Amino acid sequence: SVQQQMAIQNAQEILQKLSDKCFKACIQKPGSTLSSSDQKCISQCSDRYMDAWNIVSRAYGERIKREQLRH
Amino acid sequence: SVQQQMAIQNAQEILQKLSDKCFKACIQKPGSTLSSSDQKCISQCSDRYMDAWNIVSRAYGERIKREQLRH
Amino acid sequence: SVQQQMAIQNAQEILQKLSDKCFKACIQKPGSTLSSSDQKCISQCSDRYMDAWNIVSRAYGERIKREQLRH
Amino acid sequence: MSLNSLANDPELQKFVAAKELENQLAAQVHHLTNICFDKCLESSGNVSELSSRHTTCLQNCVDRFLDCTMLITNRTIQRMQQGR
Amino acid sequence: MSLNSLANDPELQKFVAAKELENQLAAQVHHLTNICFDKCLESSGNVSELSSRHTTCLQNCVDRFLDCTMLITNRTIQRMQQGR
Amino acid sequence: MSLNSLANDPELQKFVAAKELENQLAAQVHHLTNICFDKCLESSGNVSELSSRHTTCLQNCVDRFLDCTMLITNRTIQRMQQGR
Repeated sequence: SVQQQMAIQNAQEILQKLSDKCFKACIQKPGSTLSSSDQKCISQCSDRYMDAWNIVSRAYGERIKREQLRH
Repeated sequence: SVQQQMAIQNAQEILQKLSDKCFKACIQKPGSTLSSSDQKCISQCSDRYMDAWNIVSRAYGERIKREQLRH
Repeated sequence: SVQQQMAIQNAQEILQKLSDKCFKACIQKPGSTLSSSDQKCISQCSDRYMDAWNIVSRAYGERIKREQLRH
Repeated sequence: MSLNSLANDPELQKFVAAKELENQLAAQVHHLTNICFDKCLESSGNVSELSSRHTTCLQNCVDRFLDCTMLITNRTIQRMQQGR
Repeated sequence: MSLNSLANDPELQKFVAAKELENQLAAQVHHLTNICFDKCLESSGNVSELSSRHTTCLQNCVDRFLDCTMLITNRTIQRMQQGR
Repeated sequence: MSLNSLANDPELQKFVAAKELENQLAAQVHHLTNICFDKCLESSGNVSELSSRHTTCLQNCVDRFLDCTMLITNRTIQRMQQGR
Protein backbone atom coordinates (compact mmCIF):
# COMPACT_ATOMS: atom_id res chain seq x y z
CA SER A 1 0.00 0.00 0.00
CA VAL A 2 0.98 3.66 -0.35
CA GLN A 3 0.92 3.96 3.47
CA GLN A 4 3.37 1.08 3.88
CA GLN A 5 5.63 2.38 1.12
CA MET A 6 5.79 5.75 2.87
CA ALA A 7 6.57 4.15 6.23
CA ILE A 8 9.38 2.19 4.56
CA GLN A 9 10.73 5.29 2.82
CA ASN A 10 10.53 7.17 6.10
CA ALA A 11 12.44 4.42 7.93
CA GLN A 12 15.06 4.27 5.15
CA GLU A 13 15.65 7.99 5.44
CA ILE A 14 16.16 7.79 9.22
CA LEU A 15 18.52 4.82 8.78
CA GLN A 16 20.55 6.71 6.17
CA LYS A 17 20.90 9.79 8.41
CA LEU A 18 21.71 7.59 11.40
CA SER A 19 24.45 5.72 9.54
CA ASP A 20 26.03 8.96 8.37
CA LYS A 21 25.91 10.61 11.76
CA CYS A 22 27.00 7.66 13.88
CA PHE A 23 29.72 6.53 11.45
CA LYS A 24 31.18 10.03 11.45
CA ALA A 25 30.93 10.29 15.24
CA CYS A 26 32.22 6.82 16.15
CA ILE A 27 34.74 5.70 13.49
CA GLN A 28 37.85 7.87 13.42
CA LYS A 29 40.11 5.60 11.31
CA PRO A 30 38.25 2.72 9.65
CA GLY A 31 40.07 -0.55 10.49
CA SER A 32 39.65 -4.12 9.29
CA THR A 33 36.69 -4.83 11.61
CA LEU A 34 34.26 -2.92 13.84
CA SER A 35 35.79 -3.23 17.30
CA SER A 36 33.46 -3.87 20.23
CA SER A 37 33.93 -0.27 21.39
CA ASP A 38 33.02 0.94 17.86
CA GLN A 39 29.88 -1.19 18.05
CA LYS A 40 28.99 0.15 21.48
CA CYS A 41 29.45 3.73 20.31
CA ILE A 42 27.30 3.14 17.20
CA SER A 43 24.56 1.44 19.21
CA GLN A 44 24.45 4.26 21.76
CA CYS A 45 24.53 6.90 19.07
CA SER A 46 21.66 5.34 17.17
CA ASP A 47 19.57 4.76 20.31
CA ARG A 48 19.99 8.40 21.32
CA TYR A 49 19.12 9.56 17.81
CA MET A 50 15.89 7.56 17.89
CA ASP A 51 15.11 8.99 21.34
CA ALA A 52 15.72 12.47 19.96
CA TRP A 53 13.52 11.72 16.94
CA ASN A 54 10.64 10.76 19.22
CA ILE A 55 11.01 13.87 21.40
CA VAL A 56 11.31 16.18 18.39
CA SER A 57 8.34 14.56 16.69
CA ARG A 58 6.17 15.09 19.78
CA ALA A 59 7.38 18.68 20.36
CA TYR A 60 6.73 19.53 16.72
CA GLY A 61 3.22 18.06 16.88
CA GLU A 62 2.46 20.10 20.00
CA ARG A 63 3.75 23.30 18.42
CA ILE A 64 1.56 22.80 15.35
CA LYS A 65 -1.48 22.30 17.62
CA ARG A 66 -0.65 25.50 19.57
CA GLU A 67 -0.26 27.48 16.34
CA GLN A 68 -3.62 26.18 15.04
CA LEU A 69 -5.37 27.27 18.24
CA ARG A 70 -3.88 30.76 17.97
CA HIS A 71 -5.34 31.36 14.47
CA SER B 1 0.40 29.72 -12.53
CA VAL B 2 3.58 27.71 -13.06
CA GLN B 3 5.58 30.97 -12.80
CA GLN B 4 4.08 31.81 -9.41
CA GLN B 5 4.54 28.28 -8.14
CA MET B 6 8.20 28.44 -9.06
CA ALA B 7 8.66 31.81 -7.36
CA ILE B 8 7.06 30.37 -4.22
CA GLN B 9 9.21 27.24 -4.34
CA ASN B 10 12.25 29.43 -4.87
CA ALA B 11 11.36 31.62 -1.87
CA GLN B 12 10.70 28.54 0.28
CA GLU B 13 14.11 27.15 -0.55
CA ILE B 14 15.84 30.40 0.42
CA LEU B 15 13.85 30.57 3.65
CA GLN B 16 14.78 26.99 4.51
CA LYS B 17 18.50 27.62 3.90
CA LEU B 18 18.31 30.89 5.82
CA SER B 19 16.67 29.29 8.85
CA ASP B 20 19.28 26.53 8.93
CA LYS B 21 22.21 28.89 8.57
CA CYS B 22 21.06 31.61 10.92
CA PHE B 23 19.77 29.23 13.58
CA LYS B 24 23.12 27.42 13.60
CA ALA B 25 25.03 30.71 13.69
CA CYS B 26 22.93 32.55 16.29
CA ILE B 27 21.50 29.99 18.73
CA GLN B 28 24.18 28.20 20.74
CA LYS B 29 21.97 26.67 23.47
CA PRO B 30 18.24 26.86 22.67
CA GLY B 31 16.44 28.41 25.66
CA SER B 32 12.78 28.91 26.53
CA THR B 33 12.43 32.03 24.33
CA LEU B 34 14.32 33.86 21.62
CA SER B 35 16.14 36.62 23.51
CA SER B 36 16.31 40.06 21.92
CA SER B 37 20.00 39.50 21.10
CA ASP B 38 19.08 36.18 19.43
CA GLN B 39 16.48 38.05 17.39
CA LYS B 40 18.94 40.76 16.42
CA CYS B 41 21.51 38.19 15.35
CA ILE B 42 18.93 36.26 13.28
CA SER B 43 17.65 39.44 11.63
CA GLN B 44 21.18 40.59 10.72
CA CYS B 45 22.16 37.14 9.50
CA SER B 46 19.12 36.87 7.25
CA ASP B 47 19.52 40.42 5.91
CA ARG B 48 23.15 39.73 5.01
CA TYR B 49 22.20 36.43 3.39
CA MET B 50 19.64 38.17 1.20
CA ASP B 51 22.24 40.84 0.32
CA ALA B 52 24.65 38.07 -0.60
CA TRP B 53 21.97 36.32 -2.67
CA ASN B 54 21.42 39.47 -4.69
CA ILE B 55 25.13 40.05 -5.30
CA VAL B 56 25.73 36.40 -6.22
CA SER B 57 22.73 36.37 -8.52
CA ARG B 58 24.00 39.45 -10.38
CA ALA B 59 27.61 38.21 -10.58
CA TYR B 60 26.42 34.84 -11.89
CA GLY B 61 24.26 36.50 -14.55
CA GLU B 62 27.20 38.64 -15.68
CA ARG B 63 29.50 35.65 -15.87
CA ILE B 64 27.02 33.75 -18.04
CA LYS B 65 26.78 36.74 -20.39
CA ARG B 66 30.60 36.97 -20.62
CA GLU B 67 30.87 33.26 -21.39
CA GLN B 68 28.24 33.54 -24.11
CA LEU B 69 30.12 36.41 -25.78
CA ARG B 70 33.34 34.39 -25.76
CA HIS B 71 31.80 31.47 -27.72
CA SER C 1 19.45 6.81 -24.85
CA VAL C 2 18.44 6.32 -21.22
CA GLN C 3 21.84 4.71 -20.58
CA GLN C 4 23.69 7.76 -21.91
CA GLN C 5 21.45 10.16 -20.01
CA MET C 6 22.23 8.31 -16.81
CA ALA C 7 25.96 8.34 -17.48
CA ILE C 8 25.76 12.10 -18.06
CA GLN C 9 23.71 12.65 -14.91
CA ASN C 10 26.16 10.49 -13.00
CA ALA C 11 29.13 12.51 -14.31
CA GLN C 12 27.38 15.80 -13.51
CA GLU C 13 26.80 14.68 -9.95
CA ILE C 14 30.47 13.77 -9.49
CA LEU C 15 31.56 17.09 -11.01
CA GLN C 16 29.23 19.00 -8.69
CA LYS C 17 30.55 17.21 -5.59
CA LEU C 18 34.13 17.65 -6.80
CA SER C 19 33.74 21.38 -7.34
CA ASP C 20 32.24 21.85 -3.89
CA LYS C 21 34.86 19.79 -2.13
CA CYS C 22 37.93 21.08 -3.98
CA PHE C 23 36.80 24.72 -3.95
CA LYS C 24 36.27 24.54 -0.19
CA ALA C 25 39.61 22.79 0.33
CA CYS C 26 41.75 24.90 -2.01
CA ILE C 27 40.35 28.45 -2.08
CA GLN C 28 40.59 30.21 1.27
CA LYS C 29 39.96 33.80 0.13
CA PRO C 30 38.67 34.04 -3.46
CA GLY C 31 40.84 36.54 -5.37
CA SER C 32 40.60 38.09 -8.83
CA THR C 33 42.06 35.01 -10.57
CA LEU C 34 42.88 31.37 -9.83
CA SER C 35 46.59 31.46 -9.01
CA SER C 36 48.77 28.65 -10.34
CA SER C 37 48.99 27.16 -6.84
CA ASP C 38 45.16 27.25 -6.60
CA GLN C 39 45.00 25.43 -9.92
CA LYS C 40 47.53 22.83 -8.80
CA CYS C 41 45.62 22.23 -5.57
CA ILE C 42 42.30 21.88 -7.43
CA SER C 43 43.79 19.50 -9.99
CA GLN C 44 45.34 17.30 -7.31
CA CYS C 45 42.17 17.35 -5.23
CA SER C 46 40.02 16.30 -8.17
CA ASP C 47 42.45 13.58 -9.31
CA ARG C 48 42.50 12.10 -5.82
CA TYR C 49 38.72 12.24 -5.60
CA MET C 50 38.40 10.32 -8.87
CA ASP C 51 40.95 7.77 -7.60
CA ALA C 52 38.92 7.44 -4.42
CA TRP C 53 35.69 7.06 -6.43
CA ASN C 54 37.22 4.16 -8.38
CA ILE C 55 38.47 2.40 -5.25
CA VAL C 56 35.18 2.88 -3.41
CA SER C 57 33.21 1.70 -6.42
CA ARG C 58 35.26 -1.52 -6.64
CA ALA C 59 35.18 -2.17 -2.87
CA TYR C 60 31.41 -1.66 -2.83
CA GLY C 61 30.93 -4.08 -5.74
CA GLU C 62 33.02 -6.71 -3.96
CA ARG C 63 31.09 -6.30 -0.74
CA ILE C 64 27.77 -6.77 -2.54
CA LYS C 65 29.11 -9.97 -4.15
CA ARG C 66 30.27 -11.30 -0.75
CA GLU C 67 26.89 -10.55 0.81
CA GLN C 68 25.08 -12.31 -2.02
CA LEU C 69 27.22 -15.45 -1.56
CA ARG C 70 26.46 -15.48 2.17
CA HIS C 71 22.68 -15.61 1.63
CA MET D 1 -12.28 5.90 -15.58
CA SER D 2 -10.06 7.99 -17.84
CA LEU D 3 -6.77 9.53 -16.65
CA ASN D 4 -8.30 12.96 -16.93
CA SER D 5 -11.39 12.31 -14.87
CA LEU D 6 -9.23 10.44 -12.35
CA ALA D 7 -6.98 13.49 -11.94
CA ASN D 8 -10.01 15.65 -11.27
CA ASP D 9 -11.59 13.29 -8.78
CA PRO D 10 -12.02 15.32 -5.55
CA GLU D 11 -11.58 12.27 -3.28
CA LEU D 12 -8.28 11.42 -4.95
CA GLN D 13 -7.13 15.03 -4.77
CA LYS D 14 -7.89 15.13 -1.05
CA PHE D 15 -6.04 11.85 -0.54
CA VAL D 16 -2.99 13.10 -2.47
CA ALA D 17 -2.96 16.42 -0.59
CA ALA D 18 -3.13 14.61 2.76
CA LYS D 19 -0.27 12.30 1.74
CA GLU D 20 1.82 15.25 0.62
CA LEU D 21 1.22 17.05 3.90
CA GLU D 22 2.23 13.88 5.79
CA ASN D 23 5.40 13.68 3.70
CA GLN D 24 6.23 17.31 4.43
CA LEU D 25 5.69 16.88 8.15
CA ALA D 26 7.86 13.74 8.20
CA ALA D 27 10.58 15.57 6.24
CA GLN D 28 10.43 18.45 8.72
CA VAL D 29 10.77 16.06 11.69
CA HIS D 30 13.86 14.51 10.04
CA HIS D 31 15.29 17.95 9.46
CA LEU D 32 14.62 19.17 13.01
CA THR D 33 16.00 15.99 14.58
CA ASN D 34 19.15 16.36 12.53
CA ILE D 35 19.70 19.97 13.62
CA CYS D 36 18.64 19.57 17.25
CA PHE D 37 20.61 16.34 17.79
CA ASP D 38 23.75 18.28 16.84
CA LYS D 39 22.81 21.28 19.01
CA CYS D 40 21.85 19.29 22.10
CA LEU D 41 23.77 16.01 22.09
CA GLU D 42 26.84 16.17 19.86
CA SER D 43 29.08 18.00 22.31
CA SER D 44 28.29 15.61 25.13
CA GLY D 45 29.99 12.64 23.39
CA ASN D 46 28.77 9.14 24.17
CA VAL D 47 25.50 9.47 26.02
CA SER D 48 24.15 6.29 27.60
CA GLU D 49 20.75 7.80 28.35
CA LEU D 50 19.00 11.11 27.63
CA SER D 51 18.96 13.34 30.71
CA SER D 52 16.11 15.76 31.40
CA ARG D 53 18.49 18.51 30.31
CA HIS D 54 18.87 16.89 26.88
CA THR D 55 15.12 16.49 26.60
CA THR D 56 14.45 20.13 27.50
CA CYS D 57 17.13 21.24 25.07
CA LEU D 58 15.56 19.20 22.24
CA GLN D 59 12.08 20.58 22.98
CA ASN D 60 13.37 24.16 23.16
CA CYS D 61 15.37 23.58 19.99
CA VAL D 62 12.24 22.65 18.02
CA ASP D 63 10.35 25.71 19.28
CA ARG D 64 13.23 28.15 18.81
CA PHE D 65 13.96 26.84 15.31
CA LEU D 66 10.33 27.39 14.33
CA ASP D 67 10.42 30.88 15.94
CA CYS D 68 13.54 31.57 13.91
CA THR D 69 11.84 30.44 10.68
CA MET D 70 8.80 32.64 11.43
CA LEU D 71 10.99 35.65 12.23
CA ILE D 72 12.93 35.26 8.99
CA THR D 73 9.80 34.63 6.92
CA ASN D 74 8.11 37.78 8.23
CA ARG D 75 11.26 39.81 7.73
CA THR D 76 11.71 38.55 4.18
CA ILE D 77 8.11 39.33 3.28
CA GLN D 78 8.61 42.87 4.65
CA ARG D 79 11.81 43.32 2.64
CA MET D 80 10.08 42.10 -0.52
CA GLN D 81 7.16 44.48 0.01
CA GLN D 82 9.61 47.35 0.44
CA GLY D 83 11.03 46.18 -2.89
CA ARG D 84 14.59 46.05 -1.61
CA MET E 1 -5.36 16.79 -28.04
CA SER E 2 -4.02 13.40 -26.98
CA LEU E 3 -1.28 13.01 -24.35
CA ASN E 4 1.09 11.81 -27.04
CA SER E 5 0.63 14.72 -29.43
CA LEU E 6 0.81 17.08 -26.44
CA ALA E 7 4.19 15.63 -25.44
CA ASN E 8 5.48 16.18 -28.97
CA ASP E 9 4.20 19.74 -29.27
CA PRO E 10 7.27 21.90 -30.06
CA GLU E 11 5.87 24.97 -28.27
CA LEU E 12 5.30 22.98 -25.09
CA GLN E 13 8.75 21.41 -25.34
CA LYS E 14 10.34 24.86 -25.66
CA PHE E 15 8.33 26.11 -22.68
CA VAL E 16 9.34 23.11 -20.54
CA ALA E 17 13.01 23.44 -21.56
CA ALA E 18 12.99 27.17 -20.66
CA LYS E 19 11.40 26.41 -17.27
CA GLU E 20 13.95 23.70 -16.59
CA LEU E 21 16.81 26.05 -17.43
CA GLU E 22 15.31 28.69 -15.11
CA ASN E 23 15.08 26.08 -12.35
CA GLN E 24 18.70 25.07 -12.87
CA LEU E 25 19.91 28.68 -12.78
CA ALA E 26 17.94 29.36 -9.60
CA ALA E 27 19.33 26.18 -8.01
CA GLN E 28 22.85 27.27 -8.97
CA VAL E 29 22.34 30.72 -7.40
CA HIS E 30 21.18 29.07 -4.17
CA HIS E 31 24.19 26.81 -4.22
CA LEU E 32 26.67 29.62 -4.91
CA THR E 33 25.14 31.88 -2.26
CA ASN E 34 25.41 29.08 0.26
CA ILE E 35 29.09 28.46 -0.49
CA CYS E 36 30.14 32.09 -0.91
CA PHE E 37 28.28 33.32 2.18
CA ASP E 38 30.37 30.87 4.23
CA LYS E 39 33.61 31.82 2.46
CA CYS E 40 33.12 35.59 2.66
CA LEU E 41 30.95 36.36 5.68
CA GLU E 42 30.94 33.53 8.20
CA SER E 43 34.27 34.35 9.80
CA SER E 44 33.35 38.00 10.28
CA GLY E 45 30.57 37.18 12.79
CA ASN E 46 27.66 39.59 13.10
CA VAL E 47 27.84 41.95 10.18
CA SER E 48 25.53 44.96 10.32
CA GLU E 49 26.16 45.94 6.71
CA LEU E 50 28.07 44.46 3.76
CA SER E 51 31.35 46.30 3.22
CA SER E 52 32.87 46.69 -0.24
CA ARG E 53 35.35 44.00 0.78
CA HIS E 54 32.51 41.56 1.37
CA THR E 55 30.95 42.48 -1.96
CA THR E 56 34.20 41.99 -3.86
CA CYS E 57 34.78 38.69 -2.08
CA LEU E 58 31.29 37.46 -3.05
CA GLN E 59 31.77 38.49 -6.69
CA ASN E 60 35.21 36.85 -6.85
CA CYS E 61 33.84 33.77 -5.13
CA VAL E 62 31.23 33.27 -7.88
CA ASP E 63 33.83 33.65 -10.63
CA ARG E 64 36.47 31.49 -8.97
CA PHE E 65 33.94 28.76 -8.18
CA LEU E 66 32.91 28.66 -11.83
CA ASP E 67 36.59 28.66 -12.89
CA CYS E 68 37.12 25.76 -10.51
CA THR E 69 34.18 23.84 -12.02
CA MET E 70 35.48 24.44 -15.55
CA LEU E 71 39.00 23.35 -14.61
CA ILE E 72 37.72 20.15 -13.03
CA THR E 73 35.33 19.43 -15.89
CA ASN E 74 38.07 19.78 -18.51
CA ARG E 75 40.45 17.67 -16.44
CA THR E 76 37.86 14.93 -15.94
CA ILE E 77 37.06 14.82 -19.66
CA GLN E 78 40.81 14.48 -20.37
CA ARG E 79 41.16 11.67 -17.84
CA MET E 80 38.17 9.85 -19.33
CA GLN E 81 39.58 10.18 -22.86
CA GLN E 82 42.90 8.77 -21.65
CA GLY E 83 40.78 5.91 -20.26
CA ARG E 84 42.29 6.13 -16.83
CA MET F 1 -0.30 -0.19 -26.89
CA SER F 2 -2.28 1.71 -24.26
CA LEU F 3 -0.62 3.45 -21.29
CA ASN F 4 -2.19 0.90 -18.98
CA SER F 5 -0.98 -2.19 -20.77
CA LEU F 6 2.43 -0.54 -21.15
CA ALA F 7 2.65 0.02 -17.40
CA ASN F 8 1.88 -3.66 -16.84
CA ASP F 9 4.35 -4.96 -19.42
CA PRO F 10 6.68 -7.33 -17.53
CA GLU F 11 9.68 -6.58 -19.77
CA LEU F 12 9.31 -2.85 -19.17
CA GLN F 13 8.87 -3.38 -15.44
CA LYS F 14 12.08 -5.44 -15.32
CA PHE F 15 13.92 -2.76 -17.30
CA VAL F 16 12.67 0.01 -15.00
CA ALA F 17 13.55 -1.99 -11.87
CA ALA F 18 17.07 -2.66 -13.19
CA LYS F 19 17.55 1.04 -13.98
CA GLU F 20 16.33 2.04 -10.54
CA LEU F 21 18.73 -0.41 -8.91
CA GLU F 22 21.57 0.98 -11.03
CA ASN F 23 20.63 4.51 -9.94
CA GLN F 24 20.57 3.49 -6.29
CA LEU F 25 23.96 1.78 -6.54
CA ALA F 26 25.47 4.84 -8.26
CA ALA F 27 23.97 7.13 -5.59
CA GLN F 28 25.42 4.90 -2.88
CA VAL F 29 28.90 5.02 -4.50
CA HIS F 30 28.71 8.85 -4.57
CA HIS F 31 27.67 8.89 -0.96
CA LEU F 32 30.40 6.48 0.18
CA THR F 33 33.09 8.32 -1.79
CA ASN F 34 32.03 11.56 -0.20
CA ILE F 35 32.23 10.16 3.34
CA CYS F 36 35.35 8.05 2.86
CA PHE F 37 37.29 10.77 1.04
CA ASP F 38 36.82 12.97 4.11
CA LYS F 39 37.72 10.16 6.53
CA CYS F 40 40.81 8.97 4.66
CA LEU F 41 42.27 11.89 2.69
CA GLU F 42 41.05 15.21 4.05
CA SER F 43 43.44 15.39 6.98
CA SER F 44 46.47 14.60 4.82
CA GLY F 45 46.17 17.89 2.87
CA ASN F 46 47.48 18.00 -0.69
CA VAL F 47 48.14 14.44 -1.77
CA SER F 48 50.06 14.01 -5.02
CA GLU F 49 49.34 10.28 -5.23
CA LEU F 50 47.29 7.77 -3.24
CA SER F 51 49.50 5.66 -0.97
CA SER F 52 48.63 2.06 -0.14
CA ARG F 53 47.60 3.36 3.29
CA HIS F 54 45.01 5.63 1.67
CA THR F 55 43.76 2.76 -0.48
CA THR F 56 43.40 0.40 2.50
CA CYS F 57 41.65 3.14 4.47
CA LEU F 58 39.15 3.71 1.63
CA GLN F 59 38.43 -0.01 1.29
CA ASN F 60 37.99 -0.43 5.04
CA CYS F 61 35.85 2.69 5.14
CA VAL F 62 33.37 1.19 2.65
CA ASP F 63 33.15 -2.08 4.57
CA ARG F 64 32.89 -0.49 8.01
CA PHE F 65 30.25 1.99 6.82
CA LEU F 66 28.15 -0.90 5.51
CA ASP F 67 28.72 -2.82 8.77
CA CYS F 68 27.59 0.27 10.62
CA THR F 69 24.43 0.52 8.49
CA MET F 70 23.63 -3.16 9.07
CA LEU F 71 24.21 -2.85 12.82
CA ILE F 72 21.90 0.16 13.04
CA THR F 73 19.26 -1.42 10.81
CA ASN F 74 19.11 -4.60 12.91
CA ARG F 75 19.04 -2.59 16.12
CA THR F 76 16.24 -0.36 14.85
CA ILE F 77 14.16 -3.36 13.74
CA GLN F 78 14.63 -4.87 17.24
CA ARG F 79 13.60 -1.60 18.90
CA MET F 80 10.51 -1.39 16.70
CA GLN F 81 9.53 -5.00 17.48
CA GLN F 82 9.87 -4.26 21.20
CA GLY F 83 7.52 -1.36 20.48
CA ARG F 84 9.76 1.19 22.12
